[in-house]
Amino acid sequence: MSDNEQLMELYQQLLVLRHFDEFCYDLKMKDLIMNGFHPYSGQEAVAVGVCSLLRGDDVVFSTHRPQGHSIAKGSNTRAVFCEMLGRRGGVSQGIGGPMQWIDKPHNFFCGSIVGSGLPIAAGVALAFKRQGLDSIAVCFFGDGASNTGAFHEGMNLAAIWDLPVLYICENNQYGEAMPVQEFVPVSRISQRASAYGLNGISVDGMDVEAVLNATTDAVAQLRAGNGPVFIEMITYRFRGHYGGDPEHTYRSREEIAVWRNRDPLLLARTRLLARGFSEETLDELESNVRAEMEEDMEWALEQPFPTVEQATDHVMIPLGQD
Amino acid sequence: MSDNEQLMELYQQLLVLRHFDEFCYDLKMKDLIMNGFHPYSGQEAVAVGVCSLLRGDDVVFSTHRPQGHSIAKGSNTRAVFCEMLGRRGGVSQGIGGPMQWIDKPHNFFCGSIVGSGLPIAAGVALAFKRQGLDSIAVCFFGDGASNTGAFHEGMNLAAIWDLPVLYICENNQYGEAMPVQEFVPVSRISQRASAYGLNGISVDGMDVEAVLNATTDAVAQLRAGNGPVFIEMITYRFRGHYGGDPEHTYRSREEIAVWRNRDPLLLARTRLLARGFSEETLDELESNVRAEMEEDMEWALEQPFPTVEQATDHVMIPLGQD
Amino acid sequence: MARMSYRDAIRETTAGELRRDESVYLIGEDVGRWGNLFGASAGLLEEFGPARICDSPISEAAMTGCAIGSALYGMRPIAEIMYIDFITIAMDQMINHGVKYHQLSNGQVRVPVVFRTQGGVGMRNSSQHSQSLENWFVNVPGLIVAMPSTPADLCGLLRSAVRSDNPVLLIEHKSLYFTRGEVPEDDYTIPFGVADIKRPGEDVTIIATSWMVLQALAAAKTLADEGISCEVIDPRTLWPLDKQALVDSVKRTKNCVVVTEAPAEGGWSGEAASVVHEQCFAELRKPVRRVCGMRTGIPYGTDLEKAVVPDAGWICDAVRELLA
Amino acid sequence: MARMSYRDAIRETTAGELRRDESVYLIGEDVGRWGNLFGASAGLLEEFGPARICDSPISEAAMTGCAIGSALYGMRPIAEIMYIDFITIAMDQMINHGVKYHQLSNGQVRVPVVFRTQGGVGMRNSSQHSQSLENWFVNVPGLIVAMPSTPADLCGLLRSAVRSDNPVLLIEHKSLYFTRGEVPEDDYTIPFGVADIKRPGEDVTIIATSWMVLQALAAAKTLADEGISCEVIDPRTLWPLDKQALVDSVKRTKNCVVVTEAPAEGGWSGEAASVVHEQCFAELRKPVRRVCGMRTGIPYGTDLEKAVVPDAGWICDAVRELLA
Ligand SMILES: Cc1ncc(C[n+]2csc(CCOP(=O)(O)OP(=O)(O)O)c2C)c(N)n1
Ligand SMILES: Cc1ncc(C[n+]2csc(CCOP(=O)(O)OP(=O)(O)O)c2C)c(N)n1
Ligand SMILES: [Mg+2]
Ligand SMILES: [Mg+2]
Repeated sequence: MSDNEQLMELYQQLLVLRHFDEFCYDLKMKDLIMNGFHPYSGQEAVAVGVCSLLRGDDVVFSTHRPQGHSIAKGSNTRAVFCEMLGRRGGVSQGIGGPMQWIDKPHNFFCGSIVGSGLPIAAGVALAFKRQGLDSIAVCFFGDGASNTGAFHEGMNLAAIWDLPVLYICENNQYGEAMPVQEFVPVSRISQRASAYGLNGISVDGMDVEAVLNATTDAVAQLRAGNGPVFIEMITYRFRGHYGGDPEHTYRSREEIAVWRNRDPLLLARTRLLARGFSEETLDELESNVRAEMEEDMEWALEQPFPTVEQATDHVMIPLGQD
Repeated sequence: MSDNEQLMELYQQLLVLRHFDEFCYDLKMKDLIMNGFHPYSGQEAVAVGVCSLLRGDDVVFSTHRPQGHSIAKGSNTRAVFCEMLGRRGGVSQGIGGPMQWIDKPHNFFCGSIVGSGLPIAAGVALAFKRQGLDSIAVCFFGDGASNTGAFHEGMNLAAIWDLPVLYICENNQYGEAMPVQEFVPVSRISQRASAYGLNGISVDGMDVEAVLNATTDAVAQLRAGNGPVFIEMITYRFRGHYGGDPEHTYRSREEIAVWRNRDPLLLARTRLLARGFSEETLDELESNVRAEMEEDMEWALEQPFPTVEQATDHVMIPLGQD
Repeated sequence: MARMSYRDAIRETTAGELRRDESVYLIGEDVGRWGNLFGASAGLLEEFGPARICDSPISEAAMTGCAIGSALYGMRPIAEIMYIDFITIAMDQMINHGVKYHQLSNGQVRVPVVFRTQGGVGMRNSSQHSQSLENWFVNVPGLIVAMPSTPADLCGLLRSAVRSDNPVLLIEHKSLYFTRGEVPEDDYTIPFGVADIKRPGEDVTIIATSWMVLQALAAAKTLADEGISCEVIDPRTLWPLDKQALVDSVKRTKNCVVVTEAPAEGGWSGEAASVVHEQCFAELRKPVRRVCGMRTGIPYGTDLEKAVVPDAGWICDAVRELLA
Repeated sequence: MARMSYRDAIRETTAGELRRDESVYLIGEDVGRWGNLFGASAGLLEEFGPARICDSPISEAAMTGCAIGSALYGMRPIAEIMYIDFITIAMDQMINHGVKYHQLSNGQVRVPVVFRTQGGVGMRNSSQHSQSLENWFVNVPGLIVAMPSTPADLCGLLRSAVRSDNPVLLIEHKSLYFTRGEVPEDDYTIPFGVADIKRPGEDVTIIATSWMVLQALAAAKTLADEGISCEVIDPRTLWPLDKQALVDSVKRTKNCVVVTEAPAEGGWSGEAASVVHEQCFAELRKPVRRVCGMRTGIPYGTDLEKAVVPDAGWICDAVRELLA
């Protein structure tokens, strides 16, 4: 259990992620975010809980749905807005777009090929282990990703070599329109950990404190050098797979409503209220966050687009300087 | 438990596979088999036990170590000798060689890319299921193959679609020089089945009757349409990975001796003796089999090599006839 | 004749083949519930049911292997790889297995599988979702590679692909899905290895593939106003290649430009240019000009992604220079 | 100068780099216990231990991803893909990730990874173990592609590869492992993009890569007896390509033959021929001749596998025809 101050900080981060995401959704609807935006709303407790335990030198690999992880890892919200919008000043200077950026100062990577991060994260962890560091690699991926060959190969490699990778499977119940029950033939994805001799656990991914607690142990174990950890976070994405997808083809309004009742922001807020914070304090916090996000967005909207020269720069290190 | 006659038949098949293999080993040492030969000696109980339960219309996918499976599935030993030697008259007319042939009349396929057979076998099973047939697909693969992405993706596909595939993992303790304990972080590879909601079992692969019993149930289940089955056969290859590999780099003479004590041929023979067969009967059977294999080999050695025209034929079906 | 979009042409043709032959089925990620990312199989799940419209898990290798295996035993799968960039995960199954089984069986087995995928820019999805990888497959014996540029060509080539017992890779283009064109209503097929002259002309032959055909046609239109008459040839299949059609054209025009969206080095432009050089050396006024994509990862964004691959302007410049 | 085999050149150079730089490590299937299938890393496990000579599980995708990830954080991996045919399993990691990270990070991260593999015929292992897939990688921005043909070139290029912060694919050839040659003893490197004239000559330029260089040299010897003087040029890196060297040579000889083991269609021969045509059009007497592998899966067997790819005889015939 976290103390009041800590929970308050987590709540603030949840708000940042949510409002950031909702502004992005609007930008996508206006075609200002041009494509590849995948909303994170509903899953914030995972990114916030996990990343709150990480150090700057820990490395995060994320997916096609990276904004929450990136911001929680420390990326500047203005830079992430810019990247979404394809503007200079973005984390990848606007050339990567909403699902492919690298924020080196914050040791953050993502990419749009499902499952591919697992082996690469293992490689980062190998480097840390060889160098005698206690930094760790964290790899986020989805329920759908657990059906990729890269998942299996990467997890196995990390397991046999005891590499410090924290594998976080965000089971948000769908991979695009594919319901997890139909495509993953085990009731808990964490059961897959046993194929690698690991103890997988499943955690309520809507509850930021549950995420925090489970991950605290995991991070300690990893820093102590005890091999990879696999945690399934049970969560839900509130919006469609991408901004504007045909949700009705695969899920009902009722189902969404049930999960929305367990909104991670609502859960955290209720808990803060129970611990004595006032409605006013929390409302004020939220409106401040929202205003800040709006300001960041406005700023980002004024940034220039990269030129073609900029966008085609750095394909390789020039020969002779490599 | 099988009856006397059945055990005798299985024993005969074990002898065929063993003597076939040992002749191949000699041919390899003489460079008459040119490359890619992987001895099967020691693992015969698996191929013989499993394939004895199959029908002609069942399909087998094998590996870079296919000769035992192919012969047990019905391939003509002369044709397999020819293929090993690269002669016309081989199962693939001598152009595929020791690890890549297709024996269509016997519904047998193999290939030299580790793990790749698993998805393809699932596809065959899909065809059978769609066509309402009760034929099954059988896929043999090794302990090392269980670390490939294709293993994971293929097994998952077969599981979610309840496809009639019998997955037989021949755990012969090594993948080339890699000891299974070091590369597969579970004590029983069959535990990996649980990642697909399947009940994996591990069976003594040196004991042809144990193989037979376990597989009998599996085949019945498959023909009844109850989805894939995963059996790990615990076995050992008596010879190096390929004819002439540096075995000493990864295993000891002592280890080999221990396993040789459990030679599947020896086990079957002991059991036949206990059931009243005489040494003479069994010796005579063995020398007959050996003589027959020798004759097949001699025959194969007289077959011509394919011409370049033959070897480059059938790359595609000619356009217009396709 | 009906006027329809390239996307609808895919759907109609697929539906037609599904109706015609019970052994045809479609497999791919979200081809069912979603009816493909672009709607290219919308409604098919409802008509044909899940046994014939199979939503695959995110397992490109398994899906590909599954298609191959089923093709060996009587099925005629159309396997959809959502983006050609993901084919990198399916390469072993395709290249080491699917395209080799016919030869390995000495002609005894056939692998009537169609791999459908789409490449190129147009969805502003940046470098992991916009590549032009077609030439990889041209160098692989055993595989037909088709790249239709119009709804009518799509229909005819897709029908041929489904009905062929050879494995076929049919590469669509995301910038073509919502282009429209006339499509004959009969059950026609287009044979592999037959190029099409999309616009006849006299001064220069422009060889272009897929979406680049549209750029070439736009260039030809602009250049016509300048009095330059361009012949635009679309090979339609990269392998087999209708060398004769290219050669006949260039022998007449004596000038040739090859346009590909992929970068020049190691791409298909080298193949096309070589064929022309080899067979029209005497007639050519100047060497064949290649107009190709920049050697870069595709950047995000409408303007940028289009700025790094050829457009009508690039082609016009090349033609003008060539004829100067 | 020391005389050594290509195989030993790999081992010695790898050992040298491992000694020179602590961040270098070797990862691959059976590179340790077995010391590679051909002995190209024999003894290294003993000298450097399992942390630096890592036997990988049969997981080409994971091994490749692992190499890439570790390269992002201070390591300099040499990742060995046992046969180039297996690279089909690693393509996503290489193509969609490893070669794109530098650009995606706007130059902030570097990916100093070397992928070593080997292709071609020579082990009589048939169609799933003998392919020549190099041109796939030439079409991929962000990657250097080297194909050394001699022990000395191997040493210099492998050193450059290990020391480069760009990703490098170095493709060896199974028919070269036991060829021998003189190797300078100093710590020299060979820059990428610099071709080597393996034999100077006047009448025709033969551009050949990898094992085909040896075939070209054998052809040149035969043809010399007939009074034909061949210049044999080995580009050594397919990308970057030393276009100037090829062009300078052809401008002198006015005749050109390109030799590749891969089939012509979609292969690198088209690229090389195009470069020569583009830049030597005026000087060329006849179009560039391509001498390439047959369009077939590689059959099993000593004679057959060699019969389907170019040898000195094919090259001699092509040169004679060209000069006729
Ligand atoms: C290898 C690959 N196949 C398919 C896709 C297309 N695709 C993008 S996101 C997605 C669903 C991923 O599902 P999941 O892993 O559960 O993550 P989520 O989207 O739910 O966060 C798919 C299939 C892809 N990007 N990469
Ligand atoms: C994808 C792939 N990687 C590597 C190899 C090289 N190779 C051939 S056999 C083998 C070992 C296979 O081990 P296992 O699956 O246990 O089968 P076994 O050889 O023991 O029968 C390896 C690594 C290959 N053929 N294919
Ligand atoms: Mg999901
Ligand atoms: Mg094994």
